[in-house]
Amino acid sequence: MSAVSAGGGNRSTTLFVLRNAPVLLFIVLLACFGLMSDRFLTVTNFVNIVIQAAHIGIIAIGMTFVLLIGGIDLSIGANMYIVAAVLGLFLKDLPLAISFPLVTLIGLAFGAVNAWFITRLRVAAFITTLSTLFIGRGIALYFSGNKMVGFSPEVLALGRASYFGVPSAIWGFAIVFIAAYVTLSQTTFGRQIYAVGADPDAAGKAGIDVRRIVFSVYCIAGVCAAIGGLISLSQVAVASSTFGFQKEFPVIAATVLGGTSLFGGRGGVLGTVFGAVLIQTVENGLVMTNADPYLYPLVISIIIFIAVFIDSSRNSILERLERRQIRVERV
Amino acid sequence: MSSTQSITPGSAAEATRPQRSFAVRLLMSEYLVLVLTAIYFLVMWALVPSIATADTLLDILAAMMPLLVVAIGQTFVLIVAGIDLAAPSILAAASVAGASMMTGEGGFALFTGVPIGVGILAFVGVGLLIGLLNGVCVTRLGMPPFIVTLTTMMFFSGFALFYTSALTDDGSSFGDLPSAFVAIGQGTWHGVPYSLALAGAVMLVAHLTLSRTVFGSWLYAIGRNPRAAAISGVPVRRAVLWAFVISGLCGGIASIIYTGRLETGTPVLGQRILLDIVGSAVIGGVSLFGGKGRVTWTLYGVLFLSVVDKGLQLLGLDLASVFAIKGLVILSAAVLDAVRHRLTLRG
Amino acid sequence: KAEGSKTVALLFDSLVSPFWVSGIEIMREKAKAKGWTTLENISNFDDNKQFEQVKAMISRKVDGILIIQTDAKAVIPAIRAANAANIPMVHFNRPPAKSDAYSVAIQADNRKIMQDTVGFMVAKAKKQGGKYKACILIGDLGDVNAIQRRDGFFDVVNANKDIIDVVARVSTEWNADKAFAGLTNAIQANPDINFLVTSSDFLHPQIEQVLKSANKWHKTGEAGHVLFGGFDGDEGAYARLQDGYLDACGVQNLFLEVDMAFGAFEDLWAGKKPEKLLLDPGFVITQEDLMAKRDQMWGYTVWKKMQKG
Amino acid sequence: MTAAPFFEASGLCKSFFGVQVLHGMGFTLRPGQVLGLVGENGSGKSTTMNILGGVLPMDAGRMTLDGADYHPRGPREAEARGIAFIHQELNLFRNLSVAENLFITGFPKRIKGLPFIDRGRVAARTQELLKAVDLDIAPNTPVSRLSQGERQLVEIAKALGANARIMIFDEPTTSLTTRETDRLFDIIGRLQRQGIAIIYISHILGDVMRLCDDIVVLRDGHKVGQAARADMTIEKMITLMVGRTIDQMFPPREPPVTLGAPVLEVRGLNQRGMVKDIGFTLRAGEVLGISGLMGAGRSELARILFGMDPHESGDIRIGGTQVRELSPAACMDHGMAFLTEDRRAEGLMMEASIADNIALASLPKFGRSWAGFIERTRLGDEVQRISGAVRINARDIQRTLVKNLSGGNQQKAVIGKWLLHEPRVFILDEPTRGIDVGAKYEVYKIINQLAADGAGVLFISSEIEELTGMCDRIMVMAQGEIRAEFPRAGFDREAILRAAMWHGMKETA
Ligand SMILES: Nc1ncnc2c1ncn2[C@@H]1O[C@H](COP(=O)(O)OP(=O)(O)OP(=O)(O)O)[C@@H](O)[C@H]1O
Ligand SMILES: Nc1ncnc2c1ncn2[C@@H]1O[C@H](COP(=O)(O)OP(=O)(O)OP(=O)(O)O)[C@@H](O)[C@H]1O
Ligand SMILES: [Mg+2]
Ligand SMILES: [Mg+2]
Repeated sequence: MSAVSAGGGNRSTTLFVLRNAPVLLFIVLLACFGLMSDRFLTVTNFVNIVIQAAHIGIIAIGMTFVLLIGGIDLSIGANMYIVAAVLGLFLKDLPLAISFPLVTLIGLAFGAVNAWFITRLRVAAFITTLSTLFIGRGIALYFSGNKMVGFSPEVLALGRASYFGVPSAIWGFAIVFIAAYVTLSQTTFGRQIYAVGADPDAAGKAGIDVRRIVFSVYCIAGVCAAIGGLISLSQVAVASSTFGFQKEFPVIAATVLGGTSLFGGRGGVLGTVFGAVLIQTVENGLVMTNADPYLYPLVISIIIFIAVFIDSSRNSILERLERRQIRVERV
Repeated sequence: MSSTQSITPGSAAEATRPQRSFAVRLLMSEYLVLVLTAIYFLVMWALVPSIATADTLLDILAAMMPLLVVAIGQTFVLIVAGIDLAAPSILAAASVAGASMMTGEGGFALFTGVPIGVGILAFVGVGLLIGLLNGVCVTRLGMPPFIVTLTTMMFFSGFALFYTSALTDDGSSFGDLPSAFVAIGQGTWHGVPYSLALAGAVMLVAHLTLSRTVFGSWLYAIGRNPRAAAISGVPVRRAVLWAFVISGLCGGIASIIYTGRLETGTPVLGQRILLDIVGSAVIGGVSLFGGKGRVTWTLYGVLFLSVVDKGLQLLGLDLASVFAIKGLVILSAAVLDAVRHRLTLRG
Repeated sequence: KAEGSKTVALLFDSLVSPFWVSGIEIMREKAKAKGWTTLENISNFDDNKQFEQVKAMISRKVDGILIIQTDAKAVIPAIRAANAANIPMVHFNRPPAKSDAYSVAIQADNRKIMQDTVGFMVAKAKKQGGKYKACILIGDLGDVNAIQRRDGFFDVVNANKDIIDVVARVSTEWNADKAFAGLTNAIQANPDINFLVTSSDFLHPQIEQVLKSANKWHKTGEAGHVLFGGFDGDEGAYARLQDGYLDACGVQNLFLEVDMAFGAFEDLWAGKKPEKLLLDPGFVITQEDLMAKRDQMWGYTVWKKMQKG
Repeated sequence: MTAAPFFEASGLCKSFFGVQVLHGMGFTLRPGQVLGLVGENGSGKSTTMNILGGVLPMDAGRMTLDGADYHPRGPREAEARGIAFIHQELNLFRNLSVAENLFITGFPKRIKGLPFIDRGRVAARTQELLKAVDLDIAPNTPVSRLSQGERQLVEIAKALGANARIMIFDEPTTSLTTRETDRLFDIIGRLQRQGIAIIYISHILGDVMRLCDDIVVLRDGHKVGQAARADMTIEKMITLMVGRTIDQMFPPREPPVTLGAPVLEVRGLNQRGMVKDIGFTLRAGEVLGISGLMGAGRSELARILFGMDPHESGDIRIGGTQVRELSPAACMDHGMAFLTEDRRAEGLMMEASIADNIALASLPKFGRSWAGFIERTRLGDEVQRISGAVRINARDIQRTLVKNLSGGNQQKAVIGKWLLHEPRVFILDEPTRGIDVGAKYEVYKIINQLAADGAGVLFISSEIEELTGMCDRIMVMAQGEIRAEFPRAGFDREAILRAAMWHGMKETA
């Protein structure tokens, strides 16, 4: 029954530390790996981390939209593979300026199919996207015949390219992030997403077009899956029949690690980016320190665990500290 | 595929409406998934007659038992609006831990001659322990179930691999298990597989617990509104903890059956079946948002997925077709369910 | 049944790499040529599901089961079931663990082939002189072949510690992204890596992409060339050998393995009882003997077809 | 001033699951008219308004607005046609700020044609609207941190911002105290003068009489009466509503001759920023009222007493034993029960049946053997008895979901839940929120019965009449402190109000 004894200025520093706890954890992590490997704390390495986190991060940004309305999209991996198969098999000879928008549209269409079943026929999102996960991959496998799909040299060059000193993957990541961030925080559509996630019935009564919001959100997830797929394939240079397979797990993990709730209404894309980068940082640190591969999952899971533990204890303390009071106490 | 429990308001007014045809009533009932399974079965029968042989049917039944047991465990967690992603790692960790106790080949030979009970204890113990860990993190540390079980899944899957590589020569699995143990997964008693009896017992206990006991009602209440439940004196934290422990226990038991069937303790056991576990419960009608679910629904879901899979296996098609057909079957089932739901609402 | 109308089940655990994709295609073709029907099932690395698939095939009363299991021990109940149903079973590329059950396995001698491959690279390194920083891309830690290849690698480098220092072991889990990220990180940590071995050729595109980014993609003889060894012998490996980027490749003789497997079925149907394990000795192919040996390399055939088509 | 009607509804019918709940309802509205709508719980008031507001489609009937057909396909269209609706169940998004809630359907844009929100204008406009309802909070306060009453004011502010021609108030005062209610009536008067038509639904018939020009009475979905204020009396309304006469608002309360032993003793209870130095004793057989303004800390005190919120110091004895580790379960073990003010979030499982809800708090009592098998027939009988006692209006309590009940019937379900628990100490926070006169009378009778059977009742209410009618003693809270205490003999509405208005801290600071 003890309350947090923090008064005046002391309290505001406590609040500051608590609010930034995830960042502090991140810094501690960087310091630890930095001590163990002298090549870890370099700009190039950090750039590497972000490059590698980019495709998961972008798809997870799309997933954030979906989770915010209390939905789920398990089909992103299949979406990625369709995009890869179409690009590699049918659009190989088109210039990037045409083929990329085209496959992004395919991603959008895939999302729209999910959305149609979810909003029009009211099939549960979990099952809809579980089925399209199978169907989508089945169709793409039919095209590729299980074979490795290769891409044009321009696509591969794009994967290695930099513009103004910034690698292409980071450009993609940054643009998607900024667009998503602004959409969620600065537009009516974005705020309505939060409203729908908190209480769809109330949102309907308030006059929000709930269906339209839900529909758009799955389309956004589809587009993000396509863009993430493009970035990933431009890096790994080929798409095997397992391209994107079971990607839903790391993607949802990054999103949830970033503080977005599976039940809707809570979270945001900044956290998602943080979640994606955090996981990649740990994987990178392990390779940098030449750790035993058997230890990777053990270490990664422990660090994610600590991160979430800090986050949830912080939230409960913050809630207590920031509670509105009905009495003004004299100190 | 949601269906409101039998307490749909629609049924209240049932008597006042003209009697519907049998087909419509079936479509509207909670047995829809069973009906769909039967339809699928008939279609398959036309394509591959061997699906209807007694052997194949018994195969389907025996094969679905371990999945059923884990899915029942998952149902408990889903009812309290949680999720247990650690289930596959429980299968794997229990499998290698239990198997290593019972084999001289790389495992702890010191138990040679000791009853296989020790091994079984290890299976169950690992399941309980991981379940307890998940439960403690969720209820005491206030962490979200999704991420807690995701990390425990990574950790214990990784640990199972590590453990196996450290103890065995080829680093891949524990074989050469005692035949008495293997019998649990493979043996039969007057034609009835032991695994069927074991899973049947688990199902019965789980069903009674959920539908008849105070504890079961508490779980539903927590899933429906945890705050209202807590204010009504439900020991929310304790009950949620138990839900995870039960899920872990079920994982341990399922691992016994799987390991016995394969005669091998393997660290990759169940690594690909997470979506099958959660999916079968959800297809049966259990809600991911808590408060809604039944053991029988999960049974229907597991049966549905198992029959769909067996049919596809028998057809022996290429991967693309298998994926496409499986997806289409699930989707059509879901669409039918949605249509049915709307009909019930319209009254 | 008449000889002409045999039905054979092909049970693969995945089709991730060209080795498996080409494998199943060669099997389909050769089976068709013999007038056999094939049924397929892919288990996605799930031992239990594969067991179910074997049982399904037994229900369909096929004449033979060709299986690529994920785990050597977990496949034993499946062999027993096949034995009980009197259906011959042949393991392709991965042998089962020892047991009383009878089946025939065809396997490449992974450890030996890898030893030879790395041995060739070490010899080349010694000739060039200097010290080497080595990196290996390891496959899935649950896969016997991956483990045997890793062991073959370490057998040789550990014997040559004086000139080779293994600075990075990249765990790929047979996954292209993991390979890409892991290798990028490894090169970041050790920019002076100059000896690289992959446990499977299907990871070449990622390796090429990473080495290009790090400006380390050079042909043999050029300055900054990374000694590069592969395994499997797929079409990409052939192309890279021909272009001079890949120094050596441990080839599994896929055609031979398929012939051995189908031959085993025919022997079994004829009532003969072949040895439980038939080894494909495999071979190492290098830039130097490429022209001489390429006709035995399955990747070359695939490559040739691609050039035409 | 009698302008012609510009809105007309006639023959409205609506069924749910084959059961008709509205039978040919109809009325007209003139600019500047305040139309009162009264009826028992579940008589169809909210349903009528939901049809008007586009939330529900009607099965039959006709509505016209300015002579043209009006058939809204959704709330959006209703809003566009100038109809603003304050729902009975608050419709705010807890995860958004007050300002965002006010503008969620259409934020002012920074640049026309681009989707970006002009935060500055949002804040300024929010300030204005909050000021209109006299709510002193920052625009970016998250709604989750507001009390029920404050949320209700935010809803009203939201409706004010809509610039509507018809405004529907569905029980807007259930969480408001006298002061805010008066303020609301001022606002309604102003709107009326601007020519806005108002529909006002309430169970507080006095308010309806005071405010409305015309009154429509509903019973079981039928319009059973309509009259101008001058031709209407409260008695007449009640007779029309319930089909019989009720001559008293409160059942006779016989103050116990000798009070029993203390059932709840509180000494020196403190929690920084919430409550200060609370001390009182509640005895068996006593009904103790707590009055106060919004934000006085009454609900906070109750939550602390029931172990839902922490406290720093203090001594709490329930039934004579000191309870150190307060928690709802521990309090319930000692015979305490607590009816919270937020029935939707804290009281009910919306997706469960009425029976499941009523049984929830008492399940262990019906558990048999070590496994806790529920004695289903005994439980079923008891639940049935309770639902009869609180007069829940539903056909089948085993099957009807609580979310499909009318607001008042939902409240009865929560009360029923606690009655089944047979509390020795019952804390009631606004127990008669949204329930009709007849049902209120029943609840009062239940409270009297509980007290007569030796329970102690702590009765928190914002309706002073209710407290003076029901309590043996009234404490008044302000700013987290108990400011005054009145015995039954000294009940005085003005004195109670004055004590509640105390601003001690602010004045001395
Ligand atoms: N969504 C729904 N589904 C089923 N029945 C409903 C639904 N909404 C309302 N009802 C039923 O319709 C009837 C009228 O309800 P309504 O909410 O209009 O009552 P009300 O007059 O507003 O009552 P209260 O004073 O308690 O708010 C009730 O019997 C109620 O149970
Ligand atoms: N969940 C909550 N979190 C933080 N602050 C809260 C919460 N609920 C209420 N408060 C704050 O506590 C104060 C008192 O709440 P409340 O208005 O419920 O008191 P009260 O005296 O019970 O008044 P009433 O019940 O009449 O509204 C309010 O200023 C409110 O902002
Ligand atoms: Mg109402
Ligand atoms: Mg209150």
